[in-house]
Parts: sequence; structure tokens; C-alpha cells
Amino acid sequence: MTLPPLAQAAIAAFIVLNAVILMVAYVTLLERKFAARMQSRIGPYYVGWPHGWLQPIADALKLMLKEDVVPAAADRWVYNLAPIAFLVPCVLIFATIPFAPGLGVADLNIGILFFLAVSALEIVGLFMGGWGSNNKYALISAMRAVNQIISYDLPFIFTALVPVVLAGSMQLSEIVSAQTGLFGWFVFRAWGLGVLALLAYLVATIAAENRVPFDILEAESELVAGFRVEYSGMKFALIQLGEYAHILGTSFLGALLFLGGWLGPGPAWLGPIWFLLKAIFVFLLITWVRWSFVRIRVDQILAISWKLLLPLSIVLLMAAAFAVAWSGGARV
Amino acid sequence: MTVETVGFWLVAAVLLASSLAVVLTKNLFHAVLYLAVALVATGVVFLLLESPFLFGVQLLLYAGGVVTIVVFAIMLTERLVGERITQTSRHVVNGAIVSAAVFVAVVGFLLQAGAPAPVTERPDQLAGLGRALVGPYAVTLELLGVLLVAALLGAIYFARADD
Amino acid sequence: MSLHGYLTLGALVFAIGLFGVVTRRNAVGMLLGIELMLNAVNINLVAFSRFHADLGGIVFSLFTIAITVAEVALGLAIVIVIFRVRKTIEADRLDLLRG
Amino acid sequence: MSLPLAVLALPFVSFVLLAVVPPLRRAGRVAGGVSIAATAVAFVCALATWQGHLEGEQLVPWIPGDAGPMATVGLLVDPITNAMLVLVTLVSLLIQIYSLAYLSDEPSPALGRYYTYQSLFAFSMLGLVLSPTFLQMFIFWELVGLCSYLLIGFWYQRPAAARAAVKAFWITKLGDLGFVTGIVMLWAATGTFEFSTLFRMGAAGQLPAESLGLILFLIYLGAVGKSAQFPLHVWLPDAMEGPTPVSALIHAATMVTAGVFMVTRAQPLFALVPDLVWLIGTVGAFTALLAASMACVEHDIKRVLAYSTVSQLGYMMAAAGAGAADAGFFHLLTHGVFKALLFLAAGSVIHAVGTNDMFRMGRLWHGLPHTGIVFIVGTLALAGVWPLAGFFSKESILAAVWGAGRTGTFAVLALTAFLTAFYMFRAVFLTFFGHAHAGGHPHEAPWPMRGPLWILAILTLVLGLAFLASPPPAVEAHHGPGWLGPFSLGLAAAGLALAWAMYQQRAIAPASFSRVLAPIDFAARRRYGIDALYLGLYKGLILGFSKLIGLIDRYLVDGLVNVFSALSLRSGDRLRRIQSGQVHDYVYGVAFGVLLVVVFAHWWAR
Repeated sequence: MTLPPLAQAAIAAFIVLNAVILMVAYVTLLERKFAARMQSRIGPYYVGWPHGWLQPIADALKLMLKEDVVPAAADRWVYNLAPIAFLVPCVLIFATIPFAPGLGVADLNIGILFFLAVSALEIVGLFMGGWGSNNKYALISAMRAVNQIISYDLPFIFTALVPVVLAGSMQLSEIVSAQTGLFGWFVFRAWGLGVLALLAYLVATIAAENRVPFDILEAESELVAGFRVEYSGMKFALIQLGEYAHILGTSFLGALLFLGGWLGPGPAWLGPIWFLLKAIFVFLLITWVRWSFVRIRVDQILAISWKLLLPLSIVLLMAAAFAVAWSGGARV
Repeated sequence: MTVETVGFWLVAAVLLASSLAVVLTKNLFHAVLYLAVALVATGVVFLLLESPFLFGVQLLLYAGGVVTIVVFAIMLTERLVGERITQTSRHVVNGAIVSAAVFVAVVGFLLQAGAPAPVTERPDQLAGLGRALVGPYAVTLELLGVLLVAALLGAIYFARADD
Repeated sequence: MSLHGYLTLGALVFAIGLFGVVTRRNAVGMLLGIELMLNAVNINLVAFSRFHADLGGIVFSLFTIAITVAEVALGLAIVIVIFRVRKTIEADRLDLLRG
Repeated sequence: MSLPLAVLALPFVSFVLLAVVPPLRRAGRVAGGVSIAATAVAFVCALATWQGHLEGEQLVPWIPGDAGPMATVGLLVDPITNAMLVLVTLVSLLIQIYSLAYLSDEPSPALGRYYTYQSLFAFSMLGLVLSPTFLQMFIFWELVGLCSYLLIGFWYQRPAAARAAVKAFWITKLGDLGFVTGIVMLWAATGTFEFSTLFRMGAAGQLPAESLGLILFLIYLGAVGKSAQFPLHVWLPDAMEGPTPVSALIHAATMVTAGVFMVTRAQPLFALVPDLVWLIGTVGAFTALLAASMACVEHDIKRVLAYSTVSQLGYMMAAAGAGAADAGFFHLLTHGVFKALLFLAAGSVIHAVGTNDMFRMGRLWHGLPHTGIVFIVGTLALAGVWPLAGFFSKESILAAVWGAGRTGTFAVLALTAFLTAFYMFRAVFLTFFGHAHAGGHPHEAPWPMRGPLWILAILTLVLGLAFLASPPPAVEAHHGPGWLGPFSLGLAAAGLALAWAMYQQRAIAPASFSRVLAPIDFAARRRYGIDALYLGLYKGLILGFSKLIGLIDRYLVDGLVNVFSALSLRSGDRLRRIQSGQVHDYVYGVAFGVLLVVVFAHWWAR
């Protein structure tokens, strides 16, 4: 059975979309469980058996059934469209991620650029929400978000480009196939450059996703819930979904760029499993940071970005380029 | 009716509509959002023109960068909360006439030249771009870097607080 | 789709942008119009590049995009400074250069 | 060539010392000591050069050119140079000593300035004399002119002195203009400035015959200006505004003779153009007579001497015009000695009575016996009385002119000789004898002034006796007919007698004489209107032209400028309104520009 490529892509997109939504739902559960263990708690336990397996479903149902409140002074159109505008890029980033050789929506030859570009669009939905709510907290939150995302987008891009330089391609499947062999993952390669790049990538990711300790835009003690303070019900669910989808997407990308993607021992069909495990490992790293650190001030955030992370990432990128040029095409 | 043609008409419609909205809407913030739509639509036009790299750059720099900066500026210069930001236009008729004249002149000029034969053989765009940027356009690229640094410094100088 | 289709689209967007620049009172609004015009130019460049199989157009539009970012950053910085000094960014109230 | 170089270098060193060490210059008398010492050593060196017959030429390249140097500099020492070196250093030395007393009332800085100028002048004059090329000579020529300007205007606070300085400067420049044009044309024609080369070419007939006349005429113009020949003689009487020693040095003994010296130096060249030689002689004779006639009616003792100088310069030029430049040069030397004597004596008189006007002097013989004696010695020499130095030189000139068969010139010169005796004795009688007019009791000047006077007087006498013993070459060369000596003595005696009759015995009233010669008297008293002519030319031509130019500038040029400025202002005012200050309007402008370009491209493409 052969279908036209467009139809194939549509089917793949449908599958991936649903898989992502499902994954996001259970990633939230994972995070809650993980956090609970870090704090010597049990976490969600009662809904579903065993260990609250149905908790995400229950949450989703609850949110869908809740009343959809729109503030009277809100910029209605912007307010209503914001969750969609926020969610779409977050989900779109999965379009170019291959889960196994040939298994993905579209393995673009500019794959990583597409990922970065689309994830940069997330900010539009964010400040739409902040602005549309016509709420002081929401607006301040949006401004902080703009500030922070401008600051951390550059280091994020530069560190993500280190594997691109090492692999010599922007195509994500190519990057994975450049990491074959024992200790072939980029995190182990290039005389420590890889592991440094991974660390920088993690920091930049956390900041770009506005998570603790860089979560001043939704600092509960000052801004209640940041730009989504006015949202409720289904729209709130969409925003949450987008946020976790974005975290998951960057986790997948991190696993793909630095940890060899689907590469692993065992037969080929184990590839997606390996990939998922590695992505969850990255996700848990991020979560670990979230539950271990306290929030830092806005000026500290900016200082870390411009004075530390950005120079470091540029140096890393240049060092990688020099390493590749020095080796004369050999594996670095 | 190929896919490209359908896509073109769709994107063209979106692009024109959002562009018109940018220049006609009263709400400045909405105008910026429409601009974001127009920019993304332009990116899709690039995709139709088989320039995915440029599509990525367009989204990353324009939609991600420019729009963000503009929003930031609006937030800094307008009253934060409460009143709707409205903006008015002036001399709409004059502007329409001038714009129409420019459009007619440009299009008339372009159309008088014959369409080139469609090219079927196309080189690898990404590698070619890379070589072009460090080859014949290397000096331009360096100059661009200088320009960006200068612009950055200028912006910092202008926007810093008086102290 | 033929080259002329893209060129016409570009010209239309350009004209719309020009209209915006000419009619907007707000300085930021004018900047938005300029953005549209630059975009239209990019469409033309990329279209030429595509139909002549010449990478020069794409390189050119890359430069255009980068320069535009610089221009916007600087332009908005100026707008902010004007706002600080004059408490307005209505372009037709900024007429210190009137002869 | 180290001795001649020392002669040249010593005054220069003195000048540089005085110029760049202000404390030394402000010390006044110390500066005078430095300058006098330098000049004295230079005089000794000059004497040694003369006695050692260190003659020769030395040239070094100066301006490099493609084919050999374009110009050279160096030193040229020959008999006439030697004579000039001795004369210049001697007279300079005596005058500098004399000035020490004469200018003792001056403040120290002014005195220092005076000696600085004196050193510079000595250097310039010696350099002029030693020049082996026209170009070098011109440079020193101009330096000499500068010194003359500075020294005439030494009392620059006096308007008359300042005016006289400027007048001297400009009128000599008029001649120098011809000079420099001439030597540049000469260079263009021959490619060299060197005298020796030029003489060689002249002897070989390699000089361009057709333009040589013009070139030499232009060069001669320089001599006309410098040596105060008609019609550029008007500056010299006015130059008497300077201190008397300056008049003695510059305007009698040395500088004014530069023209004669130059003509003598370039004699082989001038000889190639007989018409020009004739012109030189005629102008010289005419100048001699003209100046003599003016001297007869002058009241100012220094001006009398000045006109007499002009007259004697005319004599020398007349000799050159008779083809006997050596005779002229001989007269130059003797004249330098006794004219310096006369000026210094006059200075002594003026120093004693405090006025220049002879009609306010008289009976000074008793108060100033020394001055009187030396003045009379000088007068006799100037009048050409045997056996004083002047007799021989004047005699040789007359002999040469007679020998050249120029009877008219001879007659003029003979008349001049008679007039010379007349006006000089007129001065003697008016000053030292007759009735006393001056009040008070005039006293003889101090020895620093009297010493040089006596030295010069004795020199005048000794030179004459020496010439009697061994006739110099110039006298040998020009032997007149036997009656010439008694004839010229008779002329002198006649002049003496007339002056004695008119001013001592009052047998003949000068007024009656004036009536007889009324037109000449009238004209001579007004300097033959030459000054007035220049003034008229200046006022009428130059000022008139300037006024015309001024009017054109004020109304035509300024008017045009005003019209344009008014147009600019008005159009600017109109165009200003285009600048609305509205950004939108500028965008409209850009849009219209684009439209224009597109329309143009449409047309152009078709």
C-alpha cells in the first residue's frame, strides 16, 4: 500500500500528535512522582490503580469540565487565541524529530533549524496571553518572559549547534548516525567539549522553558501564576500541555544531540525504546534541578545569560569548529 | 492545480490579509500579531520557493526576534494596563494613491520582462549557501558582523537609562 | 507557480507596507510597515533565486534579514529615547526638523 | 680662498651673533664692539687678500639640474673685487667707529639694532662684491637693498624717515625688477649665471645677438635704480633721513656704487651692445648735470652731498658709456673715500649745530677747525683739485670721454665739473665762513668721530700723492690731451671763484643770478618736477585706477554677490517650506523618487 507523501505525512503527524499528548500527560505524573520521592512523599496515589495511574486523565477531565472564565476587560480575541498560539509551536517541534531511522513526520535536512525556529515562536503565544488578559501580573510576567527568552535563545541555539558542527549536518538523523560506536555519543566526544555543551544545553533549556530556578515570570509569590493567571479550564489545560510538550521536545532533542538518540545495544526495534529512555533521563535531570534549587533574581538571570552562558556557548561552538577543522574531516 | 499552486494561493491570501490588517488595524498590539502572521506566511512562501533554510531563518530571526523586540518596545512606550492602545492613520487616500501607483509601476515594469525558463537542475542549497558565505560573500558577511555589533552598541547607548 | 506570481505578491505586500508607512501616525506602526516592505523585497529575492538557480538571491535575503534585525533594534531604541524625551511617539508631532 | 671667505664670513658671524643673542644686542655699545671687531679683522683680511694677490675663482654647485647644476655659488676675487673689499671694509670700519659717538644718545637696544644692521650690510655688500654669478649677485643685491631700507628707516618713529625708507625700497625695486628679469632671460638664453662663462661665450660670439640688447638693458635698469640714475634718482636725496653715518656708508661710499660696480663687472658683456653703452653714457652725463644743478639750489647740507653723489655716479656711468669702465671704477674708489669723508664731516657739523640747513650755519670755522679742514680737503678732492685723489680719477674720466670722441658728453661733464666746484664751495662758504647764524657755541666732536675724519682726509691726500708717484693703471690707460689738466683745474677754480664772489664777498647777489637763469632755477628748486611727476603718476594713475577698481568691486562685484545672496535667501526661504519635519512627507518624497526611477527605466528600456 502506497499513499501520496502528503497523506503519509498527515497520518504520521496524527500519530505523533496523539503520542505526544499521551506522553505529556504521563510526564506530568512522572514529575509529580519524582518530586514526591525527592521530598519523601508518595505523590498521586488514589486515582487509578496502582499508584494513581489514572491521575493525568482525571486532571484532564476536570479541566475540561471547568467553567471557562473570560475577564471582562480582556482583549478577547488575543486572549482566546493565546493558548492555541502557544500550543502549536510546542507541538510542531516534534514534526522533525525522528524516533527511529525513518520513523518521524518529516526528517528535514534543516531539521534542527526548524526545531529552533519553531520553538522561538512560542514566545508569541506567551505574550499574547500576557497582554490579552489585561492584567498587571500577566503583563509583567510577559515582559519578563520576553526579556528572558531573548537572553537565553542565543546560548540555546549556539550549544545546540555544537553537535551540528561535530556531525557536519543539520539533519537530525544524520546527527544520530554520526554518534555510532562505543562512546560515540557526542557527550563523550571531542575531549570534553560534548559534556560541557550538554551542561550548557541543559541550563539554557531550563531558562528558555522558564522553569525553576529561572521561573521569575510565574513567580507565585509575586505574580501569582504569571501570564496564565487569568486562564482556566480548557485554555489552561492547553497552556499546560504546550509547556510540557516543549519540555519533552527539548528533552528529546537533548537525547538526540548528545546521547546518541535511538542508538543502543540490542535489535533495531529497541531503538525507540532507548530513545524514550534517554529523553526521560534528560527530563528527569531538568526536574531534578527544578526541585533542588531556589528561584534567582531577574538581574542574576540576565547576568548569567550574557556574562557567562553566551560567551561560554560561543567559545564551545568555536572550539568545536576548530576541532573539526583540525582533524581534517576525521572523527573528533 | 498542483500542490504548490494551491499552497501559493492559500499563503498569498493569508499574507495579503494579514499585511492589510497590519496597516489597517487600530490596535497597535494586534498589528504586531498580524505582522507575526505575515512573517510566518512569508516564511511559508520561502518554503514554497524551496528555500527551507531561509524559512528557518525567517521564523527564528523575524518572527522570534523582531516581533519580540517590537512587542517589548510597545510595552515600554504605551500605558501598561487599562486603556486600549489605539492608533490612528492619516491621509489614507493619499497613501492609498501613492501605494497603488508604486505597485502599478513596479508590477508593470516587472511584467514587461519575460518570464525566465523554469530551472529544473538545482544545486544543494545548504552546502552551496555555506560555501557562498565563506567564499565570494565572506567580506560581506564580516561587514555584516561589524554592522550588527555597531547596531547593538548603538541600541544599548540609546536605550540605556540616564545616569 | 510562475515567477510573475511571486513578484506580484511581493509588489502587493510592498505597496501595503508603503501604505502603512505613509499613513501610520505611530512610529512603531511605521516600523511595522517598513518590516512588511523588507519582507516583500525578500520574497522577490528568493523568487529570483529560485527561478534563476542562483544562490546569490538567498544570500542577499539572508543579509537583508540580519540587517533588518539590526535596523529594528536600533529603530526601536530610538523610539524609546524619543518617547522618554517627548512623551509621545506620534510621528506627526515630532516635527522639530520643520523648516 | 680662505681669506676672502673670512672677509665675507666675519660680518656674517657678527650679524648672526647680534641677531640671535638678544642680551648682546640690547647691550648697545657691546654690540657695537662686536661689530667693529669683526669689521676690523675683515679689513685686515681684505688688506691681506689685496697684498697677497689672492686672485681666482671658486664655484660650487647649488641648484642641481639634469645636465649639470642649474646654478652655482662661489667666490670671485680679481683686482676690482680686491679694491672693493678694502674700500668697503675700511669705510665700514671707520663709519662704525664714528657711529659709536654720533649715535651715543640712542638707547642701547636701538644702538644694538643699528650695529646688527651694519653687520648685515657689510656682509651683503661684501657678498655682492665677491659674487661670481649674476644670481648670487642679485641675492646680495636684494640683501643690500633690505639693509638700505632698514637703515634709512632706522628712526622709524619719524614719518619722514619711514616714508623715505619705503620710497627708497620701492624705487630701487623698480630697477631690480628689470635686473631679475634680465638675468633670468640671460639664463634662459645661455643656461648659466656665471660671469666667466658668459664672458667666454661673449668673446666667442655665442651669445644671442638679437635679444642681448634687451637683456642687458634690463640688467642696466637694476643699476639705474641702485645707482640713482635718472629717472630713478629721486630716492637718494630722501634717503638722507637716515642717520648721517648711514648716508655716508650706504648712500655715498658703497651701496649706491653697486650699480657702477655691476656695470664694471659686466663690462665685457655691455661692450657687445654699443647702443646700450651710448645710452649708459648719455644718461650718466645727463644725470650728472641734472643733479649738479639741483645741488646748487639746495639748502640742506646733506642733500647737497646727496645730489653731488648722484652727480658723481653719473660721472662714473658716463665713463662706462665711453667704454672706460675702469676709469669709472677708479673714480668710484676715490669718490668712496672722500665722499664718506664729506658726509662724516657734514655729520660732525650737524652734530655740532643741530640743523641741516646751511643758511642757518656760518662762521663755524672757529668752533670746528678740525671739521673745517677735513671738509675743505674733501671739497677740494671732489672739485678735482691737484694733487688730491679726486683730481686723478676725474681727470681719467674726462680723458676717456674726450678720447672716445664724445664731445657733447665731454662738454656736459665739463659743465658739471664747474658746477661741482661751485656748489661744494658754496657749501663751504655758507657753513664755515660768512655770517654766523647759529646760536650757542658749537664744539668739536669727540675723538671717535674726529679720528675717522682725519684718517679719511689723510687717505685722500696720501692717495693723491701716491697716484702722483705711481699712476694707477686707469690713469695710465686714459691719457687726455695736454690741456685737459689745466682746463679742469681752471673749471674748479672758476667754480670756487664764483662761489667765493657770491657767498663770501657778496659781490654778486645770488638773486640776480637766479633771475638770469630763472627757468632753470625755478625748475631746479622744484627738482625738475620729477618727484611731482611720480607723485602725479601715483595719484592720478594708480590711485585713480584703484578707485575705479574699488568702484567696480563695490557696485558691480558686490552687487552681483548681493543679488546672488538675495536670490539664495529668498529661494531658501521658499524651499524651506518643503521641509515639513513630518517623516511621512519624506516617505512621500522617496515614493515619488521610486516612481520617477521606474518611469525613467520604462522609457530607457524601450
